[in-house]
Amino acid sequence: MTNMEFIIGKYNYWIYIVLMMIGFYAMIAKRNLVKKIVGMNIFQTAIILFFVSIGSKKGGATIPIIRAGDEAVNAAQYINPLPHVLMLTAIVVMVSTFGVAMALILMIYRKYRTLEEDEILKPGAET
Amino acid sequence: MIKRNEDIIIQTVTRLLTPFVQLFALYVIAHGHYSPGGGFQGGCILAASFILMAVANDVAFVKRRLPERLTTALISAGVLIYAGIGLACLMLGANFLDYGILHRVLPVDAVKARALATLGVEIGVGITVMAVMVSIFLNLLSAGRHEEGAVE
Amino acid sequence: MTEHAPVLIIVIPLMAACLNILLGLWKKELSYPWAVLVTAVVFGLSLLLMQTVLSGGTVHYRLGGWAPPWGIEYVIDHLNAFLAVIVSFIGCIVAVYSRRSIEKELPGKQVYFYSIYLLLITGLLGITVTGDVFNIYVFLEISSLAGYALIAVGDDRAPMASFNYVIMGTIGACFYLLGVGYLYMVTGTLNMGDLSRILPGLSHSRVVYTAFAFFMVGTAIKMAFFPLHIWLPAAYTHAPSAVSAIAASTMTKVGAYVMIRIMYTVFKPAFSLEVIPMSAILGWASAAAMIAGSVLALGQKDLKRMFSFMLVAEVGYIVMGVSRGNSTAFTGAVLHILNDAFMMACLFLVAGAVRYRKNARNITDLAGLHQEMPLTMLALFAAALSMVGVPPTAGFFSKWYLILGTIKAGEWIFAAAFLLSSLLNAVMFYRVLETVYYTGEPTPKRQGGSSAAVNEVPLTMLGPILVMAVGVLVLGLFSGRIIDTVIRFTVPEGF
Amino acid sequence: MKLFAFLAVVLTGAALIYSTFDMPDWGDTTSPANAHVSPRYIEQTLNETATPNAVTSVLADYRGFDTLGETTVIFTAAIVCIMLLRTRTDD
Repeated sequence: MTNMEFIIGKYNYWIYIVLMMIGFYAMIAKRNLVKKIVGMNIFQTAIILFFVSIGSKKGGATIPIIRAGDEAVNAAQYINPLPHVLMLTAIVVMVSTFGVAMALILMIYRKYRTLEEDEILKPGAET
Repeated sequence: MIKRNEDIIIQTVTRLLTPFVQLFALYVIAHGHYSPGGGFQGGCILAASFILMAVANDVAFVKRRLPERLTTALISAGVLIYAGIGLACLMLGANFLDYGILHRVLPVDAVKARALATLGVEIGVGITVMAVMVSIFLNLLSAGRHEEGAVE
Repeated sequence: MTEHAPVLIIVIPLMAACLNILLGLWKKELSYPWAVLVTAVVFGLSLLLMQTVLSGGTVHYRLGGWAPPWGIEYVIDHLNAFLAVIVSFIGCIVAVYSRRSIEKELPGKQVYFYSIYLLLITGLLGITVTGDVFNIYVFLEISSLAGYALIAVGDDRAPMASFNYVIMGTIGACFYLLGVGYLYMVTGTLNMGDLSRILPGLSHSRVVYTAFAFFMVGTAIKMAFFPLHIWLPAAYTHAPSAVSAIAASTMTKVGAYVMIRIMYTVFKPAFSLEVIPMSAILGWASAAAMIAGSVLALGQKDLKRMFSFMLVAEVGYIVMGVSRGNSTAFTGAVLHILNDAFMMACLFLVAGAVRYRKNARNITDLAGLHQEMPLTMLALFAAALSMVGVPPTAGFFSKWYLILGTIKAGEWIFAAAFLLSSLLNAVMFYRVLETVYYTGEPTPKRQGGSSAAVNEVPLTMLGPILVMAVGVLVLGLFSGRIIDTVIRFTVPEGF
Repeated sequence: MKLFAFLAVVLTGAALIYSTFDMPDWGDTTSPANAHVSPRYIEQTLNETATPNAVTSVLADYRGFDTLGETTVIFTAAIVCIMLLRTRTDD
């Protein structure tokens, strides 16, 4: 295997890792609550990219909708549906977590009138 | 502060567009067997049509067409449809969600019964997703105070 | 009906949560009896399931009728049934308890509270019965979302505590999902049985190592294992009382269950403990958890916060037992899951009762309460004895097995950590009980007769507290039988 | 805190990059993920469920219980938002 083939075979994973680490860093290092949520979304999107790239097949495979009239269906002609199904579920979970986190942020904003963690954690910040 | 939007162009275009968006949403739900689509995607598009109304007019405009009690009922109704189809299979003597057994009550064979039950399930998912998205959006938009539709 | 029990214990609370919303649109008062009824039915069904497993061995249930690697399969062996019984029992008792405290702490939101409560039970039970790694993720998220919400409706600082829990919990769940993805990539399956057949042949793949590491970190966050426990004390301190009790006693235990499943069912003990030096890593981390949890608890003034840090120590106990790699320690760990669920529920229910009656949160506010709330304080006393490990309470037996297990593994230093942690617990509870029984002036009312001063919490709260306290004592007496009939079969092969 | 976060990110990233060297290539038709369980979904979806779209048939039929869980997740999210945000509760 030449170096070029190696890179072409793996670069999708490296891209998703970089994306995921950007989100991960934002989640644990940023002090603004909305930025944390943005980081969470990037993180989850990276996971979705990873799963979907597991299911891809090179060599002319198309979306997994069986064309009418095919007698013997060859699995190599259609990409793998399972990661897509798992990710549909994961997207819904992601949306739900996002909604709940936004509701919490609204609650916090009502109470403290700020979204900076440092100001919230100051004693006596509640209004 | 979100004020009631009085822009006539936006309101008219929204009014014209909404039925087509909703029709397309129903198509996406119903045609999920043969093309990309399904309950979640269709439900999201359906919810988008209501969210478009809320953005172009105000919260009260949507609430007149989709009262809060109805939204809350639809949220649970969708899940109940899904779980109910599963329970129906169980009542007929098969395992939970084993749709094949439904051919006893539907006028089709076991394989076609699976496709029909899948459609029923997608409709349930679509109803729930639509109601959930509208409900979450309205609650976030108005910070829980639906009446005035204003953010502090 | 019996053969459908595995799925009914999930579907009944799920549908009940939806119906509860519809009922709430009509009559709000019905949601409490409805929740109690449903949790009681679920408890009955899980007992039935336990009975089936005890008499007929492992139960397999194919959802949708599809054969395992293609469809989702429920596999219920002794460990699953054991966890399901614990979760549904505590769920039922806390549901009974919640009535008055929720009326006081969350006026006007009972309908939504009980729906989310039922969904929490659904999620936790869903994790315990499934045999599919992705299905665990879905139900993990149901229970987590319900948990975030229930914690956020607590006192003033609860939303912020809950937000930190959302961030940590999502990292945990995503790491778990990433682990699932990595395993799927190299095996092509999501079924636990299928995975355990394929994985031994792949034990030198770097992908499998990484997947294992991500599973461990993800479940460690979910079960608040030291040093990833930072979200737990604030969350459980500020949550409503009933929520603290159910969350503290079941959510961490279900996390521990997932860890056991991943380590010993999906991966084999030979891989988890030998190929990767997991035994040493988890051993030292749990020793640190035990000591740090107890020391930090010693420094707290807030009652619930103190119990939360003790919970961190208790999670350390369980993981220590799980990771020793011998049957004695494992037996102790599984027994401790049961005992700790009862002890923690009892402690947090007592804290909730004190808060309900006296509006008090701190240990100093307990002064002289044995006159006013004698039975509640007796329950606290029983739970305290069990936490310290005084025979014949339940805590003694599980600690005994855990310590024997560490000695059997030749790790005296971990046995010493157990003893030190128990000693710290003893100091801590001595302080609490001294405050309760020996400080504080006699209340002035007492002159009018000793019974006038008694001001116990309402029966719906007192009953559950006493059930838990009696449970702590009775489980100790029956621990030999529990081990013989159930726990003996949960020990993984190869120990 | 920033330094700790950076270290955590670098460590996690390094572990992930380390594992990519043993991964199947992108788009490999014969990788286990594409060869073990999923071919049946593609080949049998028409015969077993009469649904040409394999994603729909896996979503709602083969792994229908996951989708029930997914619907429950989003149901939970809606109830949570109503409980946390809705100010007027006596409707």
